[in-house]
Amino acid sequence: MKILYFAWLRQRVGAGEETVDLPEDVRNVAGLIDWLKTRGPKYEEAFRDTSAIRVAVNQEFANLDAAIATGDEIALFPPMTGG
Amino acid sequence: MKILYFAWLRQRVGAGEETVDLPEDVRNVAGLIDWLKTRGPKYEEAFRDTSAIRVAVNQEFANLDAAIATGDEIALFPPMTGG
Amino acid sequence: MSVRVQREDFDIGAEIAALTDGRTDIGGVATFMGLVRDVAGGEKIAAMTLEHYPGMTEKMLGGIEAEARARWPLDATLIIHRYGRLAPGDRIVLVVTASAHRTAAIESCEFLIDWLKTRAPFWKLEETGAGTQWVAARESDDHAAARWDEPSGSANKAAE
Amino acid sequence: MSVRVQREDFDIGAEIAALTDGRTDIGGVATFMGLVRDVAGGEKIAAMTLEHYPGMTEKMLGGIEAEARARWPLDATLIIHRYGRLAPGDRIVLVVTASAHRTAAIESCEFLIDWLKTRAPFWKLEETGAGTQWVAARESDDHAAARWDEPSGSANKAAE
Repeated sequence: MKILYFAWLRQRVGAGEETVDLPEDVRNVAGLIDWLKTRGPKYEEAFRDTSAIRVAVNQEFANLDAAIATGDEIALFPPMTGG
Repeated sequence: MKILYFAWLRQRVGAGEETVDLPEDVRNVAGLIDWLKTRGPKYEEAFRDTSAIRVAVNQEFANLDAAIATGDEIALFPPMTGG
Repeated sequence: MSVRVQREDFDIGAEIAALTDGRTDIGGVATFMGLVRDVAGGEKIAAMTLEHYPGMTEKMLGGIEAEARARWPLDATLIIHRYGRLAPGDRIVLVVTASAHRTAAIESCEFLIDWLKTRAPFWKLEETGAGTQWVAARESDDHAAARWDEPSGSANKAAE
Repeated sequence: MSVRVQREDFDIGAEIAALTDGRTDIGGVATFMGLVRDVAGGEKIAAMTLEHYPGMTEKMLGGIEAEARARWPLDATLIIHRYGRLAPGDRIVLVVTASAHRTAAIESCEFLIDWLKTRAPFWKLEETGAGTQWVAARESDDHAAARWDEPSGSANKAAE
């Protein structure tokens, strides 16, 4: 699964993009974030406050409970600030 | 006194500009128009309907009863139609 | 800041650049450019000729520009209006307003073009297949300009 | 009709000419160009960097452009938004809308720039004397964009 990070989330994670093997039991975005937080202190720090995080699944805005599957492109980022 | 004509008024009068010697008894725009109408059939035709005529005295909009004097620049024209 | 009534065409990119180049305080530039349409009042037109009153036109355009600058916080303004014979597709009028804030730029640009399209001191002679005809003032345009006269409404947002 | 998200600068005169040259059905072209200001939130900024989500940005900009074309009778539209590092005075965004009628051009241009300034998928990193800082979403801008969501109001004038 491809995951993209933008803005300060990208900086805190330390990468703009990564490809992960999704564990079987992760079915939605919230589950993905919980799993990412187990990957180290950087992730834990980056995803401490999920209210500050927005999500897109396959380039469409989605909620934390949106279902995800292998092959999806998941993007995690702070609220957009306009042009 | 300099008189300017624009648009169809200019076409009917047959001139865009003329300089006239104002008779003593002409004191306002309405009087000027009455006097112009005595100058021939072209003028009589052009000024038949004064409701269709707008006036500027020294480049400021004015009414038919606006006072005029030798040295003024009088412009007579149909309503402006915008740009 | 600048009003021009001219026969010549204008270069919109060069005009905007002249107003904004080297400035770092302008956040938004609103522009309206009017073109001659090939249809007027349902009829095909071949060309139109704009006549104006030199001297008075510049004075009136300068007056409305000053009013816009009094009503909105503007950093730069430009009005160019052409006269003479113009063909369909020709540029006829340009309004540019620049401000730190986009709302001021957009509203003042709309204010100026509403005024220009309805009250600018021009007379239009249209050429159609049936000959030439002087255009009469239009009612609907007067309404568009008149709304700016009202004491309340969107026109005063920037001042509130 | 056209959406571009690019690092490169743009030429506003050339872009408008490309939309209008040879056309005789367009009466008005409204344009809004945004520039980087040297002040943001009361603080001097030295530069700012716009980050975006390639692919999703174009999709969202295309969506709002399609909505504008559905709401107003437009003959041509163009949105250009830059990303990357920009200095004060740099051009950042361009919206061009063209219509037979000036009200449609102006209102749709305002609709698009309100959306772009508030909801376009960009993140801003500002550089000040105190370092760099990611900009947070602004409340007042959300109001400007939100008024277009209301069922009645000036946004629907053209459709009435």
